[in-house]
Amino acid sequence: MSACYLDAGRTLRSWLLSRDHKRIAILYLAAVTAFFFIGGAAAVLFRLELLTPEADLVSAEAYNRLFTLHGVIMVFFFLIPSIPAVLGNFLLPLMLGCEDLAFPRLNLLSWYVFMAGGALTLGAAVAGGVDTGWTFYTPYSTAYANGYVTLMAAGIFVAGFSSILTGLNFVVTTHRMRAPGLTWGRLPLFVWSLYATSVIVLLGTPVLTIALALIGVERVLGVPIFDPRLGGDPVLFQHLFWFYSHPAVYIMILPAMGVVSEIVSTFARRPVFGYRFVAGSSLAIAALGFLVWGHHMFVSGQSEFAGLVFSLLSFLVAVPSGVKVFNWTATLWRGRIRLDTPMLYALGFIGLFTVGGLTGLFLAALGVDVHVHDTYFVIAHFHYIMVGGAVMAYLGGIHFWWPKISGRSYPDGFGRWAAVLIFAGFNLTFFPQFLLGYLGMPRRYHAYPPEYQVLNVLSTAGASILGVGYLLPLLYLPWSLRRPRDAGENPWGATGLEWRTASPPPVENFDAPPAVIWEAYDYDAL
Amino acid sequence: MKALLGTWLALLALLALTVALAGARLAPPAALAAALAAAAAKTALVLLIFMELGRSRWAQRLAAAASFLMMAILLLGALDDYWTRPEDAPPRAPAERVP
Amino acid sequence: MILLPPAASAQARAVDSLASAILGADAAIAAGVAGTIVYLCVRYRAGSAAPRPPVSPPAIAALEALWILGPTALGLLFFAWGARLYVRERRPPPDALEIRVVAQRWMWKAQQPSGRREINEVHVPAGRPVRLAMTSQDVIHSFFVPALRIKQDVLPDRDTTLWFDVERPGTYPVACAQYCGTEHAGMRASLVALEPEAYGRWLSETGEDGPAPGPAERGRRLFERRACASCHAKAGGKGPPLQRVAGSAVRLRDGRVVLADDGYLRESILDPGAKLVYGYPDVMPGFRGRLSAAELADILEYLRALGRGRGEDL
Amino acid sequence: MWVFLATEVLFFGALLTAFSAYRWAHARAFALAAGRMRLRLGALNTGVLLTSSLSMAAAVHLAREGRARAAARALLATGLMGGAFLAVKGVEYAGHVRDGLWPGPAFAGAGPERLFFAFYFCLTGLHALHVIVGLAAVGAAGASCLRRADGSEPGALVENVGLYWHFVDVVWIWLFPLLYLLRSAR
Ligand code: HEA
Ligand code: HEA
Ligand code: HEC
Ligand code: CUA
Ligand SMILES: [Cu+2]
Repeated sequence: MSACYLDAGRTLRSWLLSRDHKRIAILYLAAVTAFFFIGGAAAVLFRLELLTPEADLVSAEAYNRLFTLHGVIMVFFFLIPSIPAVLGNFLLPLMLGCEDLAFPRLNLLSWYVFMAGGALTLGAAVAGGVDTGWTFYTPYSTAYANGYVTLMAAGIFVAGFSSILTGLNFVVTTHRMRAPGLTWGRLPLFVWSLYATSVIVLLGTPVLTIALALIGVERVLGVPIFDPRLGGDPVLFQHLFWFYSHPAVYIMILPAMGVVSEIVSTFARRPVFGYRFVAGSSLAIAALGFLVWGHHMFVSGQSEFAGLVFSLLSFLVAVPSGVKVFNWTATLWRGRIRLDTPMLYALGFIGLFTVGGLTGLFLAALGVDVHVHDTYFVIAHFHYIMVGGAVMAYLGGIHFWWPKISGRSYPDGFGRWAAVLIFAGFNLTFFPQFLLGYLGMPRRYHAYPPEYQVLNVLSTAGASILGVGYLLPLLYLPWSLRRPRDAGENPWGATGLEWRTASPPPVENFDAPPAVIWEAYDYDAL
Repeated sequence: MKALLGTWLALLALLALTVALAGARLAPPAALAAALAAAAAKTALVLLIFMELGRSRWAQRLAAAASFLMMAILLLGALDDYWTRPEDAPPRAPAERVP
Repeated sequence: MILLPPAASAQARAVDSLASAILGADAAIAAGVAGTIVYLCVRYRAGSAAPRPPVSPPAIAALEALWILGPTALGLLFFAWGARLYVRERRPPPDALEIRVVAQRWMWKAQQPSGRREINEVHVPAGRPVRLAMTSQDVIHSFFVPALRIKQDVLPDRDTTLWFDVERPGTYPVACAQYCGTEHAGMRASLVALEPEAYGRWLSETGEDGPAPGPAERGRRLFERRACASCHAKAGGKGPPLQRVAGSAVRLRDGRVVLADDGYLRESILDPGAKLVYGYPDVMPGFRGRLSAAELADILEYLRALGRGRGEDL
Repeated sequence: MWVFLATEVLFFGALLTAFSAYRWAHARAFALAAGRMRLRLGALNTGVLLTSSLSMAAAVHLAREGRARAAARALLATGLMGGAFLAVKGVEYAGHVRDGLWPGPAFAGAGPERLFFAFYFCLTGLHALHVIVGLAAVGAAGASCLRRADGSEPGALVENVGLYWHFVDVVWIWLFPLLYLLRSAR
């Protein structure tokens, strides 16, 4: 048995120059966690500001810079890389039964590119900040915003290349490096979802990159692109931005869905119900997801016809998500269910994602969106999906694979309490925002009419509970590293290839190249 | 090799044709259609013969097809907005403004 | 605490009905999913004695078909319903009264067909369709009337329209819903719906011989003509932005913090060097002797129309 | 490589979409602006690039047949034509700047025309950047051919560089008619 990847060198250098996908995953884990707490700290600050209707804690400018930083960091530097770059990086080769990704050096390069993008973005924030919102709408961003818009756009631009490189790596790896016998029909669902995600990344990210570059061109060179005074059209920018940023929401949710499929199956000890439908729905979401971007623009001045088409398609994209929800539920049927920490997160995901997704239907319905667009209703919708859904699944995944990653088990009691605390705090934070939105409180408001105060206080209270909930894993997971490495190869009795090697895995992942002769999630073959 | 040369000649012929057509001052829709058709033909030649897409693996064809499909979606999705905006909606010149 | 904003038009009630229908369907689905999960978790917990026969393939196919087709049908229903509302709120009746609205950071300006202008207020007759023809002078804003459940982005160098038919007289808040910079949250106005006679009276308040601009409007013109705007028009100009300056607490260069009451504002205009705002150079020309008392009063009125800050933190 | 090119298609796709939207909204001004382009230089450059694709395709074939030295020569020809393309482009750029067509504040023309030239420079600039990268890649491929002149496998490098170069050619095949040819303003 060869050395475990954690012991293959203990110097900083051996980490920073490693080409081992497992070590690179740990590098991402560190970076992404830091970004999450930076984004979270910004949220804490502006939630405190919103305790009272007046502008008292921070100035209007500071508030605007805070939510921009929050949105940009959380989306581009936390949630998009979180599951793919951390769990995906660690697990994809293990699940496929190969030694590493197709291009290990490219993988390391992605991390450096990502960090460079992060440095530029944080640099822009420290230098004075940006107040455009994460959507960078023109002409505000090109002609009116002062601040370091170009620098922050450059940071996202650079990070975009990192996503593209990772996506490329994943697609090629999935095509070329599957273990003998591991046909497409036997792939774990997490791999399917990573594959679908990577396709979206490859085809969508360039458009965002160009849109941001055009803002840079207009700001720096004074060359008009969207300038309405010369006949340019700000709505065009919105088309380009959302062509990427709507599919980007599926970049954030698909890997989460993959994680949940793995967890639910393992803890129900049953193959995922309707495997082919769940795998196919990932592809359907990826494809349909590219056809609905205009639902962010119903009142932007796009044509009535475009509005109708995008609304119709938005309802259709909801169907494959429903397929997933129902199939997960059906997976529990006739299973042998255990409620360990990862399972609690996964069930939390299903509930909160369903609520978030179903409120997406209000937004997809034209008449209603005209009322709730750009209000807190939208904020609540996407936090339900992204925080209640994707972050829950990410934490669930971390807990699920933690024994594999570290070789240790963590205190399960703490894990369960944290999961429950997060679930409760989450709902208290964001449920009131649905009501606020329908009442008509617009988003991006540092001060608001007093009648909205009660609901805002509830929301801030919830956020502080949520913050504590998030701090818990940050404490007990590292603490578990002091325990002995006694997790064993397969503590949960799961079926994936990653569970058929030591925990933590050796540098080459497997002592002998595995071959697969069983179907996916075949618990009887175990 | 012969096939390559033939392709090249065909490409140059198409080029000459479009340039000539541009000189012919066709009505804009016709000119647009002609220019785009010629470009599409050239693209097909380069893709199929120079880039050997005609003989390559399904995964490669899939990648090429996906990218073109996606570009078509982007174009159609964005342009249908412009095609169906009411007459007065295209960005207008900065004319009279109330205060 | 209220849970629904008042609904002041037929359209608003129609939107509420659609929203309630979706809410009903959503609640049923969510409760169904959650309830099923809880039930299954209990019944099939590890170690329970419930029987677990295998599921037959036809049953799987039937279930999949059910939950693909069901949501599709429901989705199409909601789409069609929403589309009807949308098409209606985008087609103003031809006889609608047209009011022009101009958005500028961070205020709403309106002009009645008769020529009468107002700032941060829009008077309309109740019970009659009104069409707003809107444009912006700088960035994108959005005219949002929660009580009517409608909004529309307002774009620079382009006209967009919004129409409505307010049923009951009353004053309804208007918010800017599209983020437009520092004072986005302060860009609010009132939609004042009057009985038709009251509206007619309001229109004629300004006398027969054409609309005379009010003091704030005169002040605005002076602000433009006397080049105040060249320094104070936007954030990042030579002088401090003046939105909400009236009544705010101003930090001075010498560290003092003073209340920007009328006296302070008057002094800042006539003798700017006396109290210098923190962070700005002493470049503003003094206007003593260059503005009549009436003109000064109009400018002050305009500054107050730009919004009031709160001097409480003094 | 194809996956990478798929990404590249969308880089240009985004710009082309924006261009097309404006082309539609300002049909007349854009046609007039296209009339200010130098058709001859553009056509010349198209021919040069198409021909360079020929020599590139030849290089791939030769390398496959193990004739590394001949392949290197074909690559050299490709590189030279790429260089010629850039030179002509440079002349064109200089001409535009002289005519006051740089879309900065001093632009000599109407607003929408300025938009046209903004896109002209973005599109051709991004394309030229690709040509430059392509030249470096062609150089690398040529060097590797020479190193393997003993007849061993030329490897995937030449093939991939070939694909990249053809892709750059295809982009130009679309830029040329869109930017130069659609000039009738009726
Ligand atoms: C991970 C992120 C994520 C995901 C997955 C989604 C998923 C969906 N979103 Fe969301 N959305 C965002 C993140 C996300 N969204 C963000 C960040 C914004 C705001 C951006 C900004 O402006 O800053 C936004 C904004 C947004 C808008 C624009 C609102 C506005 O600004 O006015 C709309 C409008 O249609 C919308 C719709 C939807 C729909 C229909 C889905 C669907 O995919 C949801 C599908 C899921 C379900 C429906 C639940 C499960 C299904 C069932 C249980 C079956 C029953 C189903 C039926 C009856 C159909 N979203
Ligand atoms: C993945 C994405 C993601 C995540 C995880 C979050 C997480 C959170 N978001 Fe997020 N949010 C967005 C994406 C996300 N958000 C986006 C895209 C926008 C739109 C931006 C825009 O309009 O441009 C937005 C906007 C947004 C708003 C609207 C702002 C406005 O329009 O004015 C609000 C308001 O409540 C909010 C709240 C929160 C809260 C309370 C959390 C919580 O879940 C955060 C919990 C985390 C913590 C609490 C951190 C714990 C840390 C500590 C406890 C340390 C504390 C340290 C100090 C205080 C120094 N967010
Ligand atoms: C040359 C530029 C310039 C012009 C023109 C100008 N100002 Fe100013 N203004 C300034 C500067 C700089 C300051 C800040 C320093 C100070 O307090 O004098 C200022 C400050 C003020 C203040 C105090 C602001 C605060 O935040 O407390 C008011 C009020 C004001 N100006 C009104 C006006 C009016 C009204 C006019 C036109 C009649 C005008 N200004 C014209 C540059 C200018
Ligand atoms: Cu105007 Cu926000
Ligand atoms: Cu969306």
